[in-house]
Amino acid sequence: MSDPYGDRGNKDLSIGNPKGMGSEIPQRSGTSFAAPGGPFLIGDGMTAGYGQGPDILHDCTIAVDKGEIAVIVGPNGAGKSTGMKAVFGMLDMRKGHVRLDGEDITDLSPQDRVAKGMGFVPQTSNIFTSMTVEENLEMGAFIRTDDFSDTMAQVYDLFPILKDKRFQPAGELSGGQRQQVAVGRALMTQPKVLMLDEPTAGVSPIVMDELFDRIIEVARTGIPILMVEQNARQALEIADKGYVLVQGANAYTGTGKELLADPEVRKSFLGG
Amino acid sequence: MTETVRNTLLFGVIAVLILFVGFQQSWNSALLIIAMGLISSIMALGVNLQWGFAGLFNVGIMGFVALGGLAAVLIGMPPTEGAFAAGGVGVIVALLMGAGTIVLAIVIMRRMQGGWMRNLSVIAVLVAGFFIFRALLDPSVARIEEINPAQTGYLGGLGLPVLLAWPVGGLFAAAAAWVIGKTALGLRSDYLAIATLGIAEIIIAVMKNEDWLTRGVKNVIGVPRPVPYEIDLQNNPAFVERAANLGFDPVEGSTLYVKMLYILLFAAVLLLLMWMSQRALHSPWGRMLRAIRDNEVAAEAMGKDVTARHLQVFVLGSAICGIAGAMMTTIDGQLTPGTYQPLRFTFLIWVMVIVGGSGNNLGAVLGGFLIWFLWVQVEPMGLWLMNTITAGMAEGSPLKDHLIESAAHMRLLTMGMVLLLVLRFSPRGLIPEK
Amino acid sequence: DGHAKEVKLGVIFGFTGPIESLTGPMSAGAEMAMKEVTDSGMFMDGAKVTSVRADSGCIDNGMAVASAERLIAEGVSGLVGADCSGVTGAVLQNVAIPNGMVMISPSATSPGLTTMEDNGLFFRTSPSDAREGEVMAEILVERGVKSIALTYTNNDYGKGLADAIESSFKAVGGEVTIVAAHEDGKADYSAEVGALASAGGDLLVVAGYLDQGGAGIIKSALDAGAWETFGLPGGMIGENLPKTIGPDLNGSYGQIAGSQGDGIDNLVKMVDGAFDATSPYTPESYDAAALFLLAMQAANSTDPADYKDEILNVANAPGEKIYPGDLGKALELIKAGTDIDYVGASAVELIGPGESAGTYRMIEVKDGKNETIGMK
Amino acid sequence: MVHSDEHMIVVDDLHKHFGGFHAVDGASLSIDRGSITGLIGPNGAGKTTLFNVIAGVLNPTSGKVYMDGEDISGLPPHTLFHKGLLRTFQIAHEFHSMSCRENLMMVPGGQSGETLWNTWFGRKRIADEERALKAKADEVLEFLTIEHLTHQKAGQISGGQKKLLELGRTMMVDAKIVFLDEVGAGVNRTLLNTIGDAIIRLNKERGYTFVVIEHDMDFIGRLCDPVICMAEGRVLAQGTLAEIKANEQVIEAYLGTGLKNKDKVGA
Amino acid sequence: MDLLNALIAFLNYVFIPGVAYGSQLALGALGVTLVYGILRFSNFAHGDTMAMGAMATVLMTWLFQSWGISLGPLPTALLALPFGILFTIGLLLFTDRTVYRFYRVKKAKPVILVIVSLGITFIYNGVTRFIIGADDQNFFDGERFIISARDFKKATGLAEGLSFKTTQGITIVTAIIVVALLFWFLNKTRAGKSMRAYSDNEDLALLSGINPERVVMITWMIVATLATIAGVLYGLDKSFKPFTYFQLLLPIFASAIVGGLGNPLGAIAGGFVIAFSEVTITYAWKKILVYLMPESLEPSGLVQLLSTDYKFAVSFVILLIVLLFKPTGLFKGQSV
Ligand SMILES: Nc1ncnc2c1ncn2[C@@H]1O[C@H](COP(=O)(O)OP(=O)(O)OP(=O)(O)O)[C@@H](O)[C@H]1O
Ligand SMILES: Nc1ncnc2c1ncn2[C@@H]1O[C@H](COP(=O)(O)OP(=O)(O)OP(=O)(O)O)[C@@H](O)[C@H]1O
Ligand SMILES: CC(C)C[C@H](N)C(=O)O
Ligand SMILES: [Mg+2]
Ligand SMILES: [Mg+2]
Repeated sequence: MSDPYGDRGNKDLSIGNPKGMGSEIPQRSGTSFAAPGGPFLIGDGMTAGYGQGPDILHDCTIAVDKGEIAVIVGPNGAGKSTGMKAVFGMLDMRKGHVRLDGEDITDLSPQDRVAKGMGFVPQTSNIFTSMTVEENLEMGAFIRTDDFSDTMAQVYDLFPILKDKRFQPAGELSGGQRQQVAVGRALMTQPKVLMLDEPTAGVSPIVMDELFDRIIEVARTGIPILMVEQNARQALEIADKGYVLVQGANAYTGTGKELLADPEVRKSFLGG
Repeated sequence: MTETVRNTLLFGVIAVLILFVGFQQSWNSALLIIAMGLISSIMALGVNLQWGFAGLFNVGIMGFVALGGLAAVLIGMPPTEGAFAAGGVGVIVALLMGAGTIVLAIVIMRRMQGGWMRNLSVIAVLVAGFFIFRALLDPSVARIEEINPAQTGYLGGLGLPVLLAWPVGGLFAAAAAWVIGKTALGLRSDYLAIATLGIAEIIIAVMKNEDWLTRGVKNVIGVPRPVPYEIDLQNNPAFVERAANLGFDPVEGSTLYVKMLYILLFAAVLLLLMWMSQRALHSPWGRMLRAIRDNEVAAEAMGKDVTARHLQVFVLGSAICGIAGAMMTTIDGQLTPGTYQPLRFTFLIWVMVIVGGSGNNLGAVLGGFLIWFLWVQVEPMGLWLMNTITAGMAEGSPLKDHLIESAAHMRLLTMGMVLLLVLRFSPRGLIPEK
Repeated sequence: DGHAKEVKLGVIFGFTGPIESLTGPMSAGAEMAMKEVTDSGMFMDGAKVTSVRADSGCIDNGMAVASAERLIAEGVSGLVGADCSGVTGAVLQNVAIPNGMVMISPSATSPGLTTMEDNGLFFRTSPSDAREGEVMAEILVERGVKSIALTYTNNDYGKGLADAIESSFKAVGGEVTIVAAHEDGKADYSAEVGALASAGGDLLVVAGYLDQGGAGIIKSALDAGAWETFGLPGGMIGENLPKTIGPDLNGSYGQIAGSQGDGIDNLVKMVDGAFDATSPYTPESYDAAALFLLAMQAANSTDPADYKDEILNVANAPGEKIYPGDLGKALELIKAGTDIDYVGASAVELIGPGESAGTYRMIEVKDGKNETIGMK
Repeated sequence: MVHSDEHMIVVDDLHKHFGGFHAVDGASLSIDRGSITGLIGPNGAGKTTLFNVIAGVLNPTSGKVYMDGEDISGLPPHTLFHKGLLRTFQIAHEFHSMSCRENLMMVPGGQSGETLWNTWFGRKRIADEERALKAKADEVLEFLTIEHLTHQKAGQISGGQKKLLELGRTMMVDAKIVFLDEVGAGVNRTLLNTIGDAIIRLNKERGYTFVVIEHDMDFIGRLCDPVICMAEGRVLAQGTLAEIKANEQVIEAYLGTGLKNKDKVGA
Repeated sequence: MDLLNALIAFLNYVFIPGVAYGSQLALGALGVTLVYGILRFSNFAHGDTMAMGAMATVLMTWLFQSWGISLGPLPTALLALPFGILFTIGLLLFTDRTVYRFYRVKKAKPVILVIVSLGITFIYNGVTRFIIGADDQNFFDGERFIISARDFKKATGLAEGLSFKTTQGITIVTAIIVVALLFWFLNKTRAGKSMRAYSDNEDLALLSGINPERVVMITWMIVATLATIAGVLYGLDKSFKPFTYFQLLLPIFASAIVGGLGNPLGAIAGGFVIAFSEVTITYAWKKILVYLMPESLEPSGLVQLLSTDYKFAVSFVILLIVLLFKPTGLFKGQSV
């Protein structure tokens, strides 16, 4: 890593950390119930915001089905990450539902959703900086009870640099390497559905290609993939479904190809 | 409820509490609480400057307060007859020697190439310097301490007006803070914390054991006052008459009058400091501090000299604590090094800052008053509680005796309860940072 | 109840803090005297004496002063206390003198208090440590001790006492190999014991508190096999020490302010095991409270300004000797105009500026008990 | 080579070791005055580390850095800032409890309100300065299309918005040379184009020199003339983007040959 | 012979006390460091948690003693220890549920938790004194010495004695075992790793399926165990007195920090650094030098660098020096 003090900025981790320990995650203790039909994963009509703050998402819908890759694009601050977090139950959902595989999971806590087979790579602070690369991957497989050495070998195959650095604390890696660890961690879960928030931010072209390849492979095994991307053109090229979010609402929806072909979308969101 | 209304209300509650003490117990108690509340608020202000605005975790408040106390003695007390002649010069030479040794060691450290040669030279200088220092110091000290040890046995002070000790106390604390800051400010906060804690202990150790300077644990009593003595007032017919006109007997009148004077002095200091820090904080200087607190690395990259700024704030905040320390020794009328305990002089101040709301000067002041009030009033509250609980029990039953007996321990317990309750219902302090 | 009037005495001791375990018996002692007086029905036409306790924290000036103010506010007629010399000075200066309130401390023994300006308001039933130093030196010489190592609790009491012992012992030709402070309530005393043992000496004199660092030092020294006998000044004399240390302490000796015989025995009998009447400064506390009440009776007033001058009169000869348990009788005598000489539990004899002259009991630990083997 | 008018920055055989690991391992390069130099290379090549050494966040293990012919190795970042060397962070370093506007306003050095004395006795001057700063900050916010976040705490804005703020800070003062560490990562491509335009404008109109780390080849191609490719702590190749793109080593280590599975997906 | 005497004097007055005291500090520091490392705050209540645990054990010991149960040469308290641990676990879990959890959920700043723990300190402190009183309590029984100074002198005929107490022995052995166990647990087991993950990045731990409440619970359980063991061993060696446990806090924190906060190995190292610096710097080396030096060179003074008044100050100076050269402690601290 580039910053000698850890990415929290201020030089310390405890008493001096004025941010607190993180952001508050609302307490949920509900249960899931059957809600058959519909796509494999859907955040339906979500209206949500942070804490007591204003609504960030406005009746926003995101869905992905088995074997599909769905890509969310949009300007900075549109609410893409917020949408992902809402699907994962990490913020205050004011309206709408989240359904997974025929079950309504709106009231489940995030760790219950993990148990239901959802995997998520957040946009920021997405690795355990003080743990070694290998331990990071092990943590990815935390809920697995089977032998995961195969999966680990696959991850190392995919990101060879990580194999060299496996015993190094992940906090000492470069930006792109960290990103690889984060994605590797999520792959270790062998989730039923995989959610990635800008997985390719800061990775080199060659690794990005590898990564997209791998994502495609994973999707082909039937695992739905929901992904936010700013490398939108590459991402939409491999996407089955694309969402353009603007100010917390769905602005355009279509297949990847359709969106790529839409001149308005290209101009306003994909950089021409 | 707007913020102003809420804050006014909070201060109103304090006022009511104090009035209650005034009516229920005595006005002397009430005024004393105000006076000590003012001093506590000043300390809290200093800590808030360091922590709330700059994110410096100082747990050495006790040391700075004690240095302020030292100033009160060195400025206010009369010089000891013959002590300076006996060993004053020797002590000063020895101290200069000591300082010189350290400077020399630092110079060598800086100038020489790293390696065992350098380390060896530094150690040699330090060891040699230490022994010379001791050789120079010890005899002079012995001579000073020989002078009437039961009453003096120390150098004494300058015999100047004790009010002068307040700024000087600030200077003492500032000087110590500068040295500490120069060495320890680079540390991460938890480590800085223990470093300051340790240095405070060292300061207290010196004050307890260097009898030539402070009489050590034998205490200096009778530090002169900036205000008249009650006895003199009581013997002053004019005052007695004025008091009588107001409906006070001489004793009550004089004690209240003296406390009022102290309160006016303290309040003036608090207001001045409050004005200065509010101004500073709501200016680019304050903004820079907050930036540094949020993210040192980025602030550094944006051209802010983080180390220098930290040092500045650390020195300022500590100086404020030093001033408060001098004020406190002044109102106590004596310096008792043994009373400096981290619980009372460091952690209690921290509680004030946090309960009041760190990052907010008004909060610090509120916390200062509230916590001080509780510190001195929870004991009667605890006793009252125990009496109520045991009211129904048979006279002389062992349980009743045990409970009443334990009432004094209730102070800590009640204090803890109140602390938890306040933080429960306003976890960011009573007047949180905006 | 049938009492015509209520007289309040403030008891300001460190109920929390470093001597908290001493203050239980001390305050019980003081209250014992109050109860005795109340029960006698002889005091001020059957007035009832009640005690109002307040915490001095022993070492917290701010708290002590606030507590004392509160006691004044509650309308006490006198202050029994404070306990530790430091806070005693603070309370005296900031509360007692301005309010014209009388203080009788049972335990503040610092020599510095002897000369402190007090407007005739401060008394103590314990002697100044300066005296104890002389006594101890004599005892040491009598026992043929040539050299001692000396450790003291690092406060005005310990330091003052250590100074006194050191200078007195040197004056009679003894050698003091080392004088080292120890802090109370610390976790470990190996460093102190190491240094003391290294300096050596026939005897280790521990000028500390028996259930504080003092006990810790002795335990550590015994464990390391550095000394087998110890010199025990007043702060170290108490039931608890032989109890905690065990048989190893047998043979150690020292002295404590107090009187032999009737005074203390009476008190022990009266207390009847309700608390430890021989605990340090407990007899003195009883005496402090008793002195207040007797002086008030003598002045026939509870106003400090009136009775403060009677304290020396009732405390000192001439007159009929008064022991614990005799307070009722004493009140009667005073009313009858007979002079009394209060002896009390600690052989009260106030000298000069109103402090105890100091007779000392010589103590030796035998079979796990403190035994009085003579007087000084 | 050390003193030359055309080189703004000269890096001479620079090493930075972390324990036994050589993150920068003998890098030598120079940045031309007035250029927009691209710095590319595989993840972990040492680009950020190189930046950090130049900008004074890390001390070099050995080697020298010169700016305008002056040896600046080991100088602390705040000194370098005042010499006109600015940088952004790859992982956004916002001042999270301050509003976005304040994040910008704090940047300019030498504000008279940063001296304690003035805060008490120089209110007038401060007020004037503040007004100017505020206007400037608002202008930058508007340029970055985040004017609606003026009063929002910087800790509560989106990842990309933080990157914009990062960039915005460099626009608050007149810099000589600006080091941009992946400003583009996480920034919307349309907006990135605008940012690219701004960089070009600052370069042309104000004569800023830029060093840009980026993994987006389009962006590099649009902006940068000399492009330097690092690998394993050393300079692998240097030249125009076209030259670099054609370089076999660069392709193998960095660029790759594109998606293999691309055709196998989609409807 | 003289050489041997010097060695024995050194062992008896410097080495053994240092090791024993160091182990005591280390055991306390382990608890502090664990809370810091995983729950992310400096727990001021640790000293009083030790007091509470020790109190429970003392009461239990008395009960056993009154039943006539004993462990022979070993102190009966060891038998009561498990009950004390159970009590402390219950206590800490209760405290967490009623107090800490609220702030954890609110994601309060760590400093708030520090102050909250100060509040807990007050409460524990009051409760302890309320239940068992402020006095010294002796609950040691069994064999006092493994080797006593007197026996040693008799057996060897040396001028210097060597004493080694049962409690010192137990403390040292326990410290070694506990550290090894803890180290293994944190670095090798799944639960341990999940604790480290939680301490590193709570939100991400959540996303990995780690149950934060479980992590917190395990942490408190370990801390309770450590605190009780430390408190009881300390009480056995010295004596049980509520007030000293609060005083222990300072050297304990110093140990944890000098070793590197959050690092269990560091806690051990730190404990020894603090203990030995207290003992050695203020030691009067005369005794040892007298044996080693020829008669003519024998030191006249005590050869004491500083008087014992400064022993605490000295350990802090050492701490400062360590920190100046190793700013995160001897073993890189900050997380487990
Ligand atoms: N503090 C550190 N300790 C150990 N190794 C480190 C440290 N910081 C960086 N490294 C290593 O140095 C190498 C270079 O890192 P650097 O951040 O400079 O790469 P980069 O070129 O910026 O990569 P990216 O494109 O991914 O941002 C990496 O392999 C990283 O693991
Ligand atoms: N923790 C937070 N508290 C309050 N508001 C927030 C928080 N995080 C983000 N926001 C606000 O929510 C809006 C949407 O943010 P979000 O992170 O979802 O954007 P995004 O689409 O992911 O953008 P980017 O592409 O830049 O990552 C932003 O306007 C931002 O200001
Ligand atoms: C209570 C006592 C042991 C106090 C001691 N004599 C002192 O003067 O401080
Ligand atoms: Mg985002
Ligand atoms: Mg990088």
